[in-house]
Amino acid sequence: MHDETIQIRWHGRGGQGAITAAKIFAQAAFTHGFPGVVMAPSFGTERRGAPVEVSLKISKTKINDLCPIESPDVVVVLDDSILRDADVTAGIKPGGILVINTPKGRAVYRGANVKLATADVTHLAEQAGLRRGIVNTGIIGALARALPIVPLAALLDAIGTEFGAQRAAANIEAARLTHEHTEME
Amino acid sequence: MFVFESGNVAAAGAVKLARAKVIAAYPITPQTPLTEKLSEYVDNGTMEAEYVAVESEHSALAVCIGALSAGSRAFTATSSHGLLYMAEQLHWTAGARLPMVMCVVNRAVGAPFSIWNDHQDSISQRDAGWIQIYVADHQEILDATIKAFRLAEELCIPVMVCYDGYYLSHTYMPYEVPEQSAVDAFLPPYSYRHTLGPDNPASLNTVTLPGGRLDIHGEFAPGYMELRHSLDLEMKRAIDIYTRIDGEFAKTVGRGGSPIVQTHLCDDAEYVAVALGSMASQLKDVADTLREEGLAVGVLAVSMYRPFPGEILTAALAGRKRVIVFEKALSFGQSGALYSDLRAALYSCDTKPIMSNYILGLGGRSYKSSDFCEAIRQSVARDSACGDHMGWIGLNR
Amino acid sequence: MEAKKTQILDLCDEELVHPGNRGCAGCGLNILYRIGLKAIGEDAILVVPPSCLTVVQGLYPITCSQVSVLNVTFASTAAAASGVRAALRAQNNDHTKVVAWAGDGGTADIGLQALSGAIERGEDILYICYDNEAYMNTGVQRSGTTPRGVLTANTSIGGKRERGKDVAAIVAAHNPAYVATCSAAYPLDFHDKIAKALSMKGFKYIHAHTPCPPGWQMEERIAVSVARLAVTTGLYVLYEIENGQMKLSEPSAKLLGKKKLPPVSQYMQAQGRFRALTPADIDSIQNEIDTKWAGYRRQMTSAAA
Amino acid sequence: MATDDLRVLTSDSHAGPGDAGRTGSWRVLRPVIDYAKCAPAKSGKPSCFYCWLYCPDTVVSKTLQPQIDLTYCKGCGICAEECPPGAITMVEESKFSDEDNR
Repeated sequence: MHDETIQIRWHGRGGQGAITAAKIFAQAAFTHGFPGVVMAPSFGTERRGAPVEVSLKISKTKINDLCPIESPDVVVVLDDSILRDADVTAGIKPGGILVINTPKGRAVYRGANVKLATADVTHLAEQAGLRRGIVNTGIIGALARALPIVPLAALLDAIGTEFGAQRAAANIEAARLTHEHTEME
Repeated sequence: MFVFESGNVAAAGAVKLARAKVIAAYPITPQTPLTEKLSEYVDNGTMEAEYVAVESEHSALAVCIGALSAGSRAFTATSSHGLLYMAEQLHWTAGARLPMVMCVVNRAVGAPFSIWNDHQDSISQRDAGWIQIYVADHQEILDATIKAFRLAEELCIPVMVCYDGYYLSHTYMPYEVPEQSAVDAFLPPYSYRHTLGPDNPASLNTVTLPGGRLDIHGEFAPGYMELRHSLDLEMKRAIDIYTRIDGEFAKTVGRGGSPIVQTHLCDDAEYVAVALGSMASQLKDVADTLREEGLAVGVLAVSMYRPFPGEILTAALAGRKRVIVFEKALSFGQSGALYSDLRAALYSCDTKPIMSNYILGLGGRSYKSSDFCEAIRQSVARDSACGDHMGWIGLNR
Repeated sequence: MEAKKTQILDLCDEELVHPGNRGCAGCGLNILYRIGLKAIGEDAILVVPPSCLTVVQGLYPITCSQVSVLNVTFASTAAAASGVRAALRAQNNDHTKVVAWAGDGGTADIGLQALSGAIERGEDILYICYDNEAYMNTGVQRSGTTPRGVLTANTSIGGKRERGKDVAAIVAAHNPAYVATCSAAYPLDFHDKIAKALSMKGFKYIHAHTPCPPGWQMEERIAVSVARLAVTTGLYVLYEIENGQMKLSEPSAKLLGKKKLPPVSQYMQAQGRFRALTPADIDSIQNEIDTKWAGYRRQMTSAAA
Repeated sequence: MATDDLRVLTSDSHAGPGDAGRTGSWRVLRPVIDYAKCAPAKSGKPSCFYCWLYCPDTVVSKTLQPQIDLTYCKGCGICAEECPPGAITMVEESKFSDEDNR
């Protein structure tokens, strides 16, 4: 039933990998106790650099409602510059979680009734050996910290599967590092 | 094996499993990821097929017409304007009795341009002589597309598998992919009675007289009208044949059940919501919610829209208090097409339900479950003396 | 090495077109179809859009054609032929020939998009356009290849105002394997060009000038001789293009040696459809022909030098 | 034929003569060959056969004395026009008696 569905809305920029990140999280959720998993990018065209949204719904039962998320439980922001362009917390449920990639810590967002989780994913991912600006795997670590519904190991496995032999290690490390360094409110 | 992929990839997977040999396609949103995926399968050798990158949808179906007539299983997919650009080819395919399977990724039709979902494209081609199947999720996309090849080839009638643009095409969800061996056991290699070639010299689709005519052996051959009559008769058999095919699919692949219409909480329902495609799936949640409020609501998904399963629908809906039809397409100046068809089917029953028709989602206009709840409550609350009615959901006025 | 030219006596005796079909008396297409099928043979699938050939083939359930024919919609000829080829390829059949056979309207106008696409893809098909210079099957309306000044049912007063399209040049601009022009007055040349085209892989195109007694407003019996005049006056040039090189075919190459070509007015005066042309119009057409041939002579001289 | 037997039928035409009927009836002028002038007939060797080559209607035989199948000949006269020795004349059909038409 839809009431028990966890709704996660992702905000990123075209080309940043929000879809891949959501997909990896969704796949791990599916294999770890959530038969109902539905993920969709915002309906319409995607343009490189322009803000994009991804809806991810996770449930213990089959999901029938495929409409885009309007009241998210969790909002994931891949890049704090999006805060200027989009009202990322629009419709967020009271007490909902806001996960942001930012070097500014909690100072990045001032709003009531939202639990904030921040990490400097950009920096941590670089530290893990990824090219600057690759944040989609790192942010998974932050989300896993803020919303511990899927074991971290499962997520790291899913990242490995997604990227294959050559690029897996740095991406897994980015998620692990971020998971460790995410600051929770 | 379960995979987590988009609806377009589910469709591509079905075509691969069905071992289509000729694929012709022209890009149009939101169909593109489907045919891109097929071109990838062909290029990387995981699928043994010819991929013809044509210069228009009209040509896409022309290539398939050529391929099917020359003895190879063919596939294309399109959306919206692409489907309408194919319009004459659609009729041609059906008239030629070619066992074509095509996915229609439903999208609104311009002008003005809209790349978003509604059902106007395929609904406007409901009279082209194709079987139309509307599916509600990725598993149904995959299963129906495989079954469609069997159906098309048994009946020599083309089949459109229609699924919602974005809601299904670009949405990811888990679905189970059958083993190739199971699909092979279910779907025999392609054969077509009229396959052209030096061994069977014939001229297909020649000008046909209004009346019949003697053939070269002095036997009476039918005219155009008999050929049309035959198409109509054969198409009506699709309901029974698809039900049988679904049973065989269940045996070999392990899934199936109700391929023509699907019901949810219908047994004791006083009010039944009817829809095509992914809306029907969403209505299950709506019915669950309204049941909690004490309203005896059920849902009926029309999976096979052409041929129209009038008898099955009449049996399912006669005697209900209300039937509420939700549609993403219009026959302008009339009502939703499904509504008119359903209303005509129910004309013959003694206890006719009162009917409501709600139009929503045109050009991708957003809707949510609460909109359906509200519409059903509104319909139920209407004085039955007022009779049938039509309304719009989400219209800004 | 030039292939040996087929003579009448060498032609296959077997007829692949039955008599008693619906072609008009004196139909130039019928000559081409009869001789063309001798070159194509029975191991072939023809693809035909609406045209006089649809009618010539016959009405269900009888056809004059003893080869397989797939009749398709007007705009889809080259695409449908591509589909037939794709199926044959999928079946590992590399012997059956795929031949699209369409009229000028079906090629130059409504079918041009599909034709262009098929050439660009390098489809292994032979496309034959029989050009009788108007929509004859629907009652003689102007087509893209109708020459300037021609009277048709929808250019019935002053004749067509615009020039005809040079479809062979449009096709040649795509760089296909083979392009040739032919005339119903030279069926053996047509036969040999088909045979040559079918020996090649890739896209081949043959454009055949085809007399139509009712459409050209002339007596049936002179159909071939009038078509021949189009060639002998230098108006319609027979050539082949391979690897980007154009080569005049024998009937036209013969004209290179002539100081002065026979007047084109002979050709025009034999037909009613040119009635609207003034002597000045004919002079200007004559000038164009003379300039064109002066060019050919220069090319040949410089090539020889 | 009952329509139930028409299942899976579309128009598949098969080859045979006379799709348009006995098209000889369209003829106003009849080709008559003077074998005294006709090259193969005269020489007794296969030659010429322009009439056979140019016939749009497959009604001329490629025989030493070319025969014209009057059942289907539409009488266009191209054979007469193209015959190099001028051996073929087009004669008005009304000149022939019913006897000749057998």
